[in-house]
Amino acid sequence: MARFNALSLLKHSLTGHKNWPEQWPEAQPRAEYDVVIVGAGGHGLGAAYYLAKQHGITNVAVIDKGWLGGGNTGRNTTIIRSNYLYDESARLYDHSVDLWEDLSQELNYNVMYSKRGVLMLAHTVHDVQSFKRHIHSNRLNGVDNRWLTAEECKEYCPPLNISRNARYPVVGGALQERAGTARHDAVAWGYARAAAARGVDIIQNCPVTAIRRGPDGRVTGVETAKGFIRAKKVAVSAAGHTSVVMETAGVRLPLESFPLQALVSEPVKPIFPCVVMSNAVHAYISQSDKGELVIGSGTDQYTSYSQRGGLPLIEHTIAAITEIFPIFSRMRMLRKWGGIVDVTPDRSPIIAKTPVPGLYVNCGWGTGGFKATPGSAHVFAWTIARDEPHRINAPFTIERFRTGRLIDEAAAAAVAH
Amino acid sequence: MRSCRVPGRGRVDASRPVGFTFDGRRYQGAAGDTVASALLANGVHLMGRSFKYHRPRGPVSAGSEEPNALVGTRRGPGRFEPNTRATVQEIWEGLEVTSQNRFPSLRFDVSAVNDAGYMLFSAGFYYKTFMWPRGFWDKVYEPFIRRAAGLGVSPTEEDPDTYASRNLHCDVLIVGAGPAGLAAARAAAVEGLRVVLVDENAEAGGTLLSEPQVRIDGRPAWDWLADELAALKGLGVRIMTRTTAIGYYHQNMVGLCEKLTDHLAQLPADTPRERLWRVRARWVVLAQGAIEKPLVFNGNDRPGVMLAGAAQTYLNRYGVRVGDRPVVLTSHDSAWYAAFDLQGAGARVQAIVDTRPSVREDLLHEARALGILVKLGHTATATSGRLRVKSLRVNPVQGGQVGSPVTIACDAVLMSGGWTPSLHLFSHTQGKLAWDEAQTTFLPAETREDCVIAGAGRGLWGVQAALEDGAARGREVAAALGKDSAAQAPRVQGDRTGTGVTQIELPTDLNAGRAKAFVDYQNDVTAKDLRLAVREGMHSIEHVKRYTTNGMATDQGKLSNINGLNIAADALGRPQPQVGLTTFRPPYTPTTFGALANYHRGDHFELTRKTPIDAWAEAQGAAFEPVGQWRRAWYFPRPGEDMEAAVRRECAAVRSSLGIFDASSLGKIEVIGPDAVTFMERMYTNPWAKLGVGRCRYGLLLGDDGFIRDDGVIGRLAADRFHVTTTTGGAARVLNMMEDYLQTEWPELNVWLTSTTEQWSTVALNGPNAAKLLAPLVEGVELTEDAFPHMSCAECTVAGLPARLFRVSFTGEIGFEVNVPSPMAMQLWDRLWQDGQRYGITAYGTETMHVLRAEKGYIIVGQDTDGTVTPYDAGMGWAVGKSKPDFVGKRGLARPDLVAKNRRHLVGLLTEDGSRLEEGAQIVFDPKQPVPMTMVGHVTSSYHSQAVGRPIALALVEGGQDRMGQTVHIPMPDRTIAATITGTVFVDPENTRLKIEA
Amino acid sequence: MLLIHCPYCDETLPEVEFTYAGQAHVVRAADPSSQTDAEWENFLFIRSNPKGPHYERWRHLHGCGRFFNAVRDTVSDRFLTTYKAGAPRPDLSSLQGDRT
Amino acid sequence: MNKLVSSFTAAPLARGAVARVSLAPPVGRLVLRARGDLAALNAALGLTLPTTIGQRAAAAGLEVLCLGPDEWMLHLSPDQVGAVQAACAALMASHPHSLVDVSGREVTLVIDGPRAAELLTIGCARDIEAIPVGQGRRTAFDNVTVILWRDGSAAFRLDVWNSFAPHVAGLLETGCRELAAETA
Repeated sequence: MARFNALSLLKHSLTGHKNWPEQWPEAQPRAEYDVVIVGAGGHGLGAAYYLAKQHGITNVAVIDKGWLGGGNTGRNTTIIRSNYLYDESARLYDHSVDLWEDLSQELNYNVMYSKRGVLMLAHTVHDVQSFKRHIHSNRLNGVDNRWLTAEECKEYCPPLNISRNARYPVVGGALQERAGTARHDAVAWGYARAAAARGVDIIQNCPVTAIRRGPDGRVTGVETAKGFIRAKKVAVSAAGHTSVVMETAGVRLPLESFPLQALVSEPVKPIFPCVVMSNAVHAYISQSDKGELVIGSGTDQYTSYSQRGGLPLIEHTIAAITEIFPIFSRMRMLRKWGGIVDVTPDRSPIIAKTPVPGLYVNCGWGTGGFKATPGSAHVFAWTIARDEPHRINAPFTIERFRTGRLIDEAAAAAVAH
Repeated sequence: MRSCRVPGRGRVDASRPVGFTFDGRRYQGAAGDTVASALLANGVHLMGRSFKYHRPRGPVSAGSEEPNALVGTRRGPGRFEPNTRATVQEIWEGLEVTSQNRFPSLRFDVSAVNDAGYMLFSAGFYYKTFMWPRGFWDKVYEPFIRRAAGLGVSPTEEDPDTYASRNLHCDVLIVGAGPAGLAAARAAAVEGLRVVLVDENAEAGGTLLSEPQVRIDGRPAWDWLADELAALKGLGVRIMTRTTAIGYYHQNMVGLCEKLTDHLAQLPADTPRERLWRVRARWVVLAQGAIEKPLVFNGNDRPGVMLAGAAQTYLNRYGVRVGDRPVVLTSHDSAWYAAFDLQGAGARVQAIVDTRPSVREDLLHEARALGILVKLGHTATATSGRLRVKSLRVNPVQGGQVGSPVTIACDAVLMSGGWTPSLHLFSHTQGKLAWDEAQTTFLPAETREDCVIAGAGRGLWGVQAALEDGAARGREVAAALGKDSAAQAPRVQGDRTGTGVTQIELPTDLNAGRAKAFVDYQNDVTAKDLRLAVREGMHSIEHVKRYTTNGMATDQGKLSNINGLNIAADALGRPQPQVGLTTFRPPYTPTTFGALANYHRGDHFELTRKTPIDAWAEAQGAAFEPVGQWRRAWYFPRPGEDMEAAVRRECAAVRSSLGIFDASSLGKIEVIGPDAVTFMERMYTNPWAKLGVGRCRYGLLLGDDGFIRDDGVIGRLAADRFHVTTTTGGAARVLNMMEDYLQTEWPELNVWLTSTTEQWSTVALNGPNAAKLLAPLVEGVELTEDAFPHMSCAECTVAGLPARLFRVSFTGEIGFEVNVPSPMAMQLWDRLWQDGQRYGITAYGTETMHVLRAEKGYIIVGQDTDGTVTPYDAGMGWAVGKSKPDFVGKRGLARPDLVAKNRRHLVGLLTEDGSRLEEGAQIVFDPKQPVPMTMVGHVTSSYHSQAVGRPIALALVEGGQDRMGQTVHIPMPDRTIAATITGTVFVDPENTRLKIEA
Repeated sequence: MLLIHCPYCDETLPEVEFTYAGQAHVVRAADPSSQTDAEWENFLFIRSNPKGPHYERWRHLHGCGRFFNAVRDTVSDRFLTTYKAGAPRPDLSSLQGDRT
Repeated sequence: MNKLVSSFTAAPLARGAVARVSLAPPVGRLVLRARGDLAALNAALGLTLPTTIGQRAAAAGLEVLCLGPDEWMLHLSPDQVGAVQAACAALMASHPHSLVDVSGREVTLVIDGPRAAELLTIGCARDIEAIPVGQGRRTAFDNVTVILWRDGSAAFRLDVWNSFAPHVAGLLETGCRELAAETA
């Protein structure tokens, strides 16, 4: 792998950049692999990378129906944080943040992990109770997350409106300073380049039509647009499309796929220093290194694979943003797009073995998958390689939905009175 | 200042001068000018700087596709917006315009040094560096990159303008009021069809505004246009200008953004700045025309280099000559007419340089007649001029060989690489595109929506063709809507159709690797960058786009996508259809947040529900808290009191005498029917069959997963009638859940549900004197322990008002809830308030209510439970009708993990040092363990208890119910607090205080 | 924003009047207590989540208030049909995408 | 804005040249739910309950709108409420149904003027023009459930729950000013 650094950049600039090698070759499928990973997003490519690097398994193919990184990896709002309530979640996401810290060096690819801090706004007494619960839990788990008063919030994020007579006045916030953002495409490209350098085949534009099983029930390989590919193990990491792929192996999952929308504004000079999230008004926002305000919207109410959301949802999101940040009213939305997110009943992912020998699944990330990319990929690779879960993903089983041992981050934020 | 205005040309009103400023300097334009046309009329081409290299730029277009001429516009305080297209913004007296992305000035910008580092800042360079030393990224590199980011500056003040929205239903929506759109409107405007015609420009007419030479039905184009617009209005067609179709959504919903005031010198009262329209059309006609393609050659971005069609528009529509000595550089016939028009307007066209070896004879003939030098089979290889183009370097091309150059001095280069249909809205429908090899462009094919494309939008060139196709499409949709239309297109003379060839980068004799041949002007993406991306393995057009940012600028790729595709396809050695276009994303042009939020700002942002008592509480100086959509009185501070003092006083008053509380926001559901009992039995955990009429009971509602969803007191008013109450935040959810089970699972049940949440307002009286106050006011019930014991309910009158009276207590004191029709609530409240004075009646809010109920160990769903708590966890196994065959949640409760040992139970906590715990604080058994600690629960409620004389807390603790008296630890940042596990009832466990003394 | 035909009102109306209510024909057993944990998990959580025609429930919340069933293509979001609660599950092969 | 709830007299809320919004005087309101044979209820009410959603019927002082397959909204003079309740109560055993007094639950806004229908489009997504005169619909106005009665081509009534009324009225008021400015 040709190293990336300032010197090589300079050298190549002298030769008109004519001699840069391909970052990953356009691979054609071989007849058989030790592991076939379905889905070339950050999670799938990352799993391939860690299989090769940490488990010595290099006879690996990552297969995608489209172009690599074209799913939620390339469509999310790039928020990275780990201040989750339950121990299981906090460990998983914090493991991820640990890996984010050195990912650029690890991959020799600048993924621009930006520790600009994530501020979650509290608007009600109930928010305060819930956020304090998070903060105390995080502290005892060694996860940084601290309480800010409304004034401190304003200081940390000057565009914020903390007027007391707002519909949802800001009464405080929970700040994780180690949290932030990263350059989403670079994550997929960096993992792809590093995995390919270790012998992994990345096969794009090759839909997987079915997972095949032998008479003993064990997986034997995958049917694809480019023919049958034998595989000792198959790992599915296909986000919104997971249900469809797993169904072909006879595995039905507690998943529903919803359209999620996000948008960016026209680029402006730096005005927004951090990431702000508000659950009460359903909005989250940051500013990209290019200068665009990156804004996450919600999911439409119905399941869909259309990647096409409705206008009312965008109206609601923008109304929420201008309510909290009135100065942005005259900014303009430049581009809006949709993704497909797979959601579990407890809003926590599944990273596990399946009832089918040799078949593994990593899904159910809902709107939160990007932040977990390195950590999830790392423990998923472990699970595939050793046919047993890493202690960090051990709780994220499929069985929990039968026993009732949910990791219910959503319910933990339940409201009533 | 020299004027480039051409007398007698254009549609601007030279007799009405308009003054505005650009970077502080005053300029004069004419009514009807855009910022760009007015500045060009003043000889100013330099209007902006590019994103990455800060190269000087002038307008390359005359419309909304403009990537270069982006400016800041201001109208006094609060009314500033960045990145406004100078080519679209109309001028008005006093408009302040500023240039962007430069320091210290537009003419001299220090960041232009980036341009020198051009070879270094290749596509994706930042992915390859800024990684060492490790620590530098956060401290040095990223701050540097971020500072360089952005174009204009963000607004920093609140926006004083208002925005609006409307829904509009029509039979036919036509997007684009050029010849095709006008003809489609005329054909569709038959009796009974609602037709809407929208155009983003200030006036309808489209290309006709730039082609006055055309004659339609024997009349000058502009005369015909005026009459046609009048005729369409006469036919009831709704014509909306300054209105952009921003997005095409499901089932023919099209979003429009109408600009109402940005072009006005004076802002009219009560008029929103912009209005968002949600249009639902039965059929949509897209007549958006085509966009001219720039030519990609070294130095194609200098101020003065612009599209030939734009130059024509500036001349014919705005009466502006963009250059005195222009050169035309083209691969398409259409640019020749630009040369002819400018020559006719007093310019001396230096040459027409065409990449094609031969062109139509009539063009050559006219060029000769006008004395214009023609160079066929030539390429352009460079330009000169820092702030304005000074010369164009051209070379002959023969058999692929680039010959020796000649340099042509000029003050403008008018280029044309041909035309490409505007496919954006069609793409929003997820419609399929078809590659047209002959025109080397994508054309719209099928779409699922009820949508047709007319005119240049599907590759038909010329006014005649547009009118004919428009008429045909109009007839087509009319027929689809069951109407006959006989409309025929008018005849056109002086039409200027033409053909051309598509070029990738123009061939050059210079080092192509160093060429600054721009494809995406704003983002400074060059052909070289695109080829580098492909070379590095970016083989999907989406990868190329993301790696180079081609097409991601504020023009949404209108000028760059098709050129980018052609170059990427060439680099990949694949035909374009195999490479494919990147997806066009809404909106068509950038749309203000204000318009998208429209009414939902300030007071209209989100409604706040208030009870009939709210105004009284406000007058009393109450503090409020939002609960769901409601706002509730939180506490009633007296002068000098903080929250804690007020709550202590309120608590004491209730326990010692009498408190009054507004419980109106509690959800209420009337359950009526012969099967009412059966329904209640199935819905709630509790048994209901034996509940007598006139009695009430605490009800617990689970989900089918076995976890607590809601609770409330339920009264039986008759054998077949229940008065159900829910939590404030849960009311709508619970009614929906009940309807769901009733309609879907138990349709056979003869029972109906009606929300009475707002029919009844609820006033709660609590305290030793509650009965004393109420008794004299009640008719129909005797408020004695025997006649109306705790947990009784009755319909009666209170203070002469029809009422439903409940004897319930959420405080542990004698308690009543009086429900009266909402309009009478204030009347009741006033009466109780007056009569209560003798008992020192005290109004209390939700905080005091929370304290008093915590002292009795009553839970608040959502605070002491969180969606993972079962009735047994909450210590309310007594509320579960175990003998019932089924109820919602019964099976869920039996799942392995819900019956497991050591679940977290709700218990009481008393701190050993008497300090008050923080709600949300985490609990451990072993305080000495290292982080990460094993947490065994958390504090759900914690208050100072006046009655107990010390702080009390409720908490969920692992196996808590089996650990009574044991000590747990609450590690806080500064210290660890020890607490003893107790029962949840802190006050009057025997409930003696509930009794009314005879 | 979708257009939805309410089989009770017999009108085709904007989505804002409706709320989505999940997969249709997920039957709650007459006697839940007889269900295994796996069966109950299936009822509570397991969903078909198909790419293509989807049997689903909607409620005309801001209208007649009725829950009803629909078949919608989750790729195009276009409704193939809607039908009253309790009506039999329509046969896919018989469905044409309606243009409303 | 409690006056909306507790005020017992009609009051103008917003007046524009082309559209007006005012508060209607209080009225008796009953929600009737019933299935099957409606003959007995028809007799008790003195009218025939329309069975098509959106259809209305009226008889002496009584006005009814069909909201759902088994649901009707009755408007009547407040002093009639008791009598109607009594008449129906007598049928409960033989013809099970549900009759609930919601007179105090909501208020009615009257919207009229030449551009009344257009005013409603600021909050109603459905096609107002498609509602025939003399009919009614339950629908949403800016996500608030409302009952819309169309009494004339340019005359409407809007029933709104008390606590939502200020929001709806506030928006309509803004809309009135907008339309006035447009027409001026």
